[in-house]
Amino acid sequence: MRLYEYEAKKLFKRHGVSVPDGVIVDKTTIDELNKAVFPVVVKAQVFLGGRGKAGLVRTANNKDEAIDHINKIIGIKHGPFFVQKVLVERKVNIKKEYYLAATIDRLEHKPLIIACPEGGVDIEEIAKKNKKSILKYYFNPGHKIHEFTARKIAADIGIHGQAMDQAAKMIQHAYRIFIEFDCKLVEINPLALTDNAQLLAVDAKIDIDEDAMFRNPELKEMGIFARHEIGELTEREKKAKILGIPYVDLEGGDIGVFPGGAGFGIAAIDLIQHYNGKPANFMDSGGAPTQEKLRAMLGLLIDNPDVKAIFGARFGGISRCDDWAKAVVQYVIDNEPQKPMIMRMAGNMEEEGRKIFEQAIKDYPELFKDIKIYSVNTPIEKVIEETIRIARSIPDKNTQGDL
Amino acid sequence: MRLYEYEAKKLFKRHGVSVPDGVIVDKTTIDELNKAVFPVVVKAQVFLGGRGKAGLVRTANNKDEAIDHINKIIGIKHGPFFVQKVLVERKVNIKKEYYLAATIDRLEHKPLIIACPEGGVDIEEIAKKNKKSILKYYFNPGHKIHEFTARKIAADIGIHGQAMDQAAKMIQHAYRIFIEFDCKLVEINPLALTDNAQLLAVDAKIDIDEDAMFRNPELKEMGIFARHEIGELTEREKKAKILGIPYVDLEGGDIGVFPGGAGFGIAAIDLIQHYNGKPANFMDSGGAPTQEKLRAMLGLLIDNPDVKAIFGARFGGISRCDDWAKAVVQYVIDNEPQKPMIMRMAGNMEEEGRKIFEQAIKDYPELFKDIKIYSVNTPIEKVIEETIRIARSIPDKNTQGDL
Amino acid sequence: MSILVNEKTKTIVQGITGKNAALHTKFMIEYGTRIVAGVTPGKGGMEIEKVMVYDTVKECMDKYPDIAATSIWVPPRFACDAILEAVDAGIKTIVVITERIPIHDMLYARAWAKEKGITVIGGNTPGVISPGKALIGMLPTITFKPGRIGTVARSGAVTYYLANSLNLAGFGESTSVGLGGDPILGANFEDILREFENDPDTDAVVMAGEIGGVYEELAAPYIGKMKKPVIAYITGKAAPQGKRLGHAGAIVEGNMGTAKSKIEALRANGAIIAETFSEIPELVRKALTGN
Amino acid sequence: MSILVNEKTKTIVQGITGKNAALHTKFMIEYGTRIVAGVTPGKGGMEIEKVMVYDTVKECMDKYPDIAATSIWVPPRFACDAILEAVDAGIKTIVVITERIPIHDMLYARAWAKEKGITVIGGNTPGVISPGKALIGMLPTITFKPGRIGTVARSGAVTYYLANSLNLAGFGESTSVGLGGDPILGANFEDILREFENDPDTDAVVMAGEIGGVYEELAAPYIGKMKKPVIAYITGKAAPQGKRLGHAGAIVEGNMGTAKSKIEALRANGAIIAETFSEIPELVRKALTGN
Repeated sequence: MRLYEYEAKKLFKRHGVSVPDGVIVDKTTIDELNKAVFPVVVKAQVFLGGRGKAGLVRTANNKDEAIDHINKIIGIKHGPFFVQKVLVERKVNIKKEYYLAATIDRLEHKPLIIACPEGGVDIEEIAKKNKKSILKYYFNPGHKIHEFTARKIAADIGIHGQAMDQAAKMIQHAYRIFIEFDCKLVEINPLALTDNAQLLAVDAKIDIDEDAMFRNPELKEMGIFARHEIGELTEREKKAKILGIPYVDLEGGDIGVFPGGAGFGIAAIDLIQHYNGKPANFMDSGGAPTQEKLRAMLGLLIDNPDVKAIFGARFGGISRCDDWAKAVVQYVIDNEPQKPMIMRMAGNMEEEGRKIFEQAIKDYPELFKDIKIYSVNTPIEKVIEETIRIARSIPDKNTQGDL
Repeated sequence: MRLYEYEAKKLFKRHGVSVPDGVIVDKTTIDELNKAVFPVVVKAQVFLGGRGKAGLVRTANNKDEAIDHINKIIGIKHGPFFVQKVLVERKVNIKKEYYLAATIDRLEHKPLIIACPEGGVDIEEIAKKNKKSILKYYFNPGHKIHEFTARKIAADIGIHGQAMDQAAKMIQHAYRIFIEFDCKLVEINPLALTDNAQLLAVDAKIDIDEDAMFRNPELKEMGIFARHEIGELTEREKKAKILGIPYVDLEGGDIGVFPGGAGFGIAAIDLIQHYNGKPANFMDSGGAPTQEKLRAMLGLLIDNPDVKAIFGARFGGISRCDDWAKAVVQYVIDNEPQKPMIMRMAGNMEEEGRKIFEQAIKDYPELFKDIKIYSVNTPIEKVIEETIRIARSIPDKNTQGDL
Repeated sequence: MSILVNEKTKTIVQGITGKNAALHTKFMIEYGTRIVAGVTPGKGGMEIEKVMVYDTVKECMDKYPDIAATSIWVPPRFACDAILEAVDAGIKTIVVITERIPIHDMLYARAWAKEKGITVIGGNTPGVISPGKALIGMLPTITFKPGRIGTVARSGAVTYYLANSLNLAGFGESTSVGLGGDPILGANFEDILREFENDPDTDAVVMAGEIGGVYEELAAPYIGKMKKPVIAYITGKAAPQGKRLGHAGAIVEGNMGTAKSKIEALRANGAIIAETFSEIPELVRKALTGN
Repeated sequence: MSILVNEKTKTIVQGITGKNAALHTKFMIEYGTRIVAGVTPGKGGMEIEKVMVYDTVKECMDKYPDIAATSIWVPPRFACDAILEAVDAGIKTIVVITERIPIHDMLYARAWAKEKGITVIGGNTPGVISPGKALIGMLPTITFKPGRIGTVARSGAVTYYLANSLNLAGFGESTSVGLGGDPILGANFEDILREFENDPDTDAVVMAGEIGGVYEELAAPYIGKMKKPVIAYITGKAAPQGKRLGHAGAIVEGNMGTAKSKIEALRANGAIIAETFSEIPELVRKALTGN
């Protein structure tokens, strides 16, 4: 979970990493500016880079200028994000910029610190041009960072003299934050040496492992809760988020995808495209979805006017076919959906699930006339091809499913 | 540095190790008893064991009984200690007792946990009788204790069911206290399972590494400061303690020992005894004593009426002979001591030190007439034998020192 | 033979008193898995599906010193400790069903296991099955048939579809391994490919990877050295791309992680790339028969 | 030859800008020790006694890759880190002058060094001297004379008296080692005895121990295996006894730690026990000549 710059800096400040003095302002809290020391930099709080070029980082010499900037910046759309808050920070005079980050190397399965004598610029470009200037320091999981390691890093990127102790402490604190708050990334770029010999984290990026937030109650105290913020959400995505369902709308699709876990969800989209169909969404049921969740998932697809047909698949593992069948049947009885549903069911409790469908078809033949249920004996690709045909309104009358 | 039982329990309580409810009472704070829940156990706070047999642990059913006990217990001398405070604890009904400790194995150079299914009794006896019942769990320095290790220990000493989770947490917390407060020992004996299935540390012993107290400010917050408490101090030992000088009076001695570091201090006592002399004290100058400290050390010996002669030795290493000579000379000039001082000086800056003494003897021949300074060329044993002779008032007139 | 688990493997279930664990313990026993004990701290003495529950793994080992595998079903916050406990006890194969284990926990447990030469499968794995012999985990057993094709996949459902597809064409599996869906895994593709390469009862391997992570790319050089054919199926070609925060990830992992980069790395090292589940059996047949 | 340090050993001084360190750097250089660099974080670029100061040990190693020894003079709270830094840089011999290092710090640093096969002398050691060749530490050089007797002692002053006593009788030292006075030490008696046993220029070893700790007892079995004679001088026979708190210490260390237990263990393994400094040379002479 990504933090906003101002959230990351708040965490930094609480845990020993110095940042420029600043206040966070939105349309309702302009008065916070009274605490600012001018000149300031007004920075839009969005996850996307390129803020400078987009005019979302501006200098102000006094309160009036700052208000002017804020009024212009708030509400602007930057990539998929609307700017809602700005960080108003005391302007610092930078003498030298460095790059510092802690992250996880999934090749080595180790945390590492990345440091570079150059910062504030496009570090990926530097990495390509001069690989040697990008320094990496690996750590064993569970081991702390030693003071001497922090000093070594400081010396390696060219921080000496009075600033060395500051730098070493900052590196240690940043790595501790990375570990103690279960981060996937802590990035300071630039780490700036000011003209009065102070080291400050002028920009801050933190990405936290959501799965570990339970042990970091301090985040909640700071008002940082689990959330999704990959991009701007569509109305349907927002609804899915509230329901706790990972869901992404895919543009121009007409086949609603109602899969089991995330892995098959990804495969299903590929397969639909492979057969020249148009998937309308990505969705993940999670490990063992409740019947309520399954019905909510179906509802998202049925309610989508672009969806012409629904492709469903359940391979019963930890979540059982009979539970899945019950959920689907109940949804159909309750909501009388007017869309064709083409589904395949296999695995744990397949037999029991099949019986539930058979009973429902017997009891409500009208409601289930456009619903086809395939068994483990039909390859999934055949079911997908059938769904695509139906979505194109050319149903093959000979294909009636396996029930 | 040893903690009193009540101090150790306070630390336990703050860091997740359950102890019986209790209040600490001395003659001036009898009102604390109003907070006690009766029946209680009144326990004298002294470092020596055998409190039970000495009548220093008593049960009271009400406040009056408790006051009665307290009045009897406070002021009693137990071994070298006078009882000054009592811990008044709610009496618990014990179903089963265990032994638990964390300490350092200096053979293995590792911290370890020691646990035993029997506790509350003489654990050293158990260790002798049934070595197998004493269980040891070693840890790598710097590594934390894992939950499963704590559970394993609990299971190994026979704690199962509901109490297991409690026990595992207590073991983890106790080990964390051991590590985080730089302890040499954390001992819970007995660790008691009460009849209402609670696990409590009924007695508590903690020994802290004084050299690490700088990083445990919480101890200061709790009112626990660095101190000496090996036994009852003599007046002279108290004075030395205030002066910051490790000093122990040795009974019946007549030779004041004014050595360099602790290692030679120990050797000097052995040597004096070896030649049938009687050392009056042990003393340690520490690494590089100031001139003030050296003069204070000499003062302690001169002021001791039992001391007939002073044996001094300085082997200049990090502390230089000339500094030592200056301190001795200044002391003699300022205090005109009336006791013979027999000293040997060798090592760093010996030549410079010798000149200082030569000048002083020239300037103050009367003051220095009973002071003999030997050089590196005279074996230390000869100097000791000479001191013993002088202390016995049979000075060998032929021995005039090397100056 | 088979890899990791067979009909003789003595195994335990950590977290056996949980609802799912208890249910799948039943399924595993029915399938023939030799479950000799279960563990739930504080619940020692209970029985689940006639399996004795102990408080600690050590107590199980004291009773059955030849326990060679375990599966872990505890909630995510206890998973790291459960893995460490199994590693400490010296159990050779640890199958971690638990999903969404904190990343740093998994790095720590993984390093411990690696140091002691212990194989950890998962987290978030549906398990490991050697069809007709034994199952550790919650794979739907009816999907798998005994045979001579090894399969290894990251996603649970994809594992089922792979087997389903092979079986419909008359093939069966020596062992099917779910690597697991968590971002940090114990065993990766290379580890399992090595096992299959050395298993006399495996003729070919089907691996299924997906967008994200680097495990497919990491395995590619080893595939180049293998004697047995590897058919690879990589999903996520059409998936929406997440954006990285910051630059550190790019510095460490470069361009790895896309379906394209994976397919290219695998193909360059001799893996046969499949586009659908259905075509996999035919690719296997061709690889084995040479036409 | 000699052990640990000789006239060719390139060495550095950690904490060189401290008052004592600077003074003894001067003495060491005067004695012939090859001090090539010093370290004080944040003071890189300074010069102390014409020795260049660097911010980190790594920078020294970059400049002089064959640095083989260091001495540590930093305040106690920084000592652990300074040792770790030297270990990390791969310096083979680390002489820790700093005294009163927290026990847990020393356990940690010691474990690290041990793992990397690095020798740590101290903390609270006066140092190591190979007379006429080189000195690392603050031993008073005039006390030592070149010769063929190795000495090793826990106390600094006792080290001086040993040498003084040997020298007055015409002997000299191959190397004299102060183990250090802190409760947890890097090298112990056995480690140093092994070095002397393997040193062709050492004929006999004098070791001086004292009450407390277990290092003398731990060395006893090795003395039983040595070819060279060992003369042992143990002090503390008349020292006041401290009392232990609790029982854990007794469980771990049993009856070790008294002068008596040490003398008995050493004598039982063939060490020759001395009662005074003065008799040591005669015991050495007898041991070497056999009469």
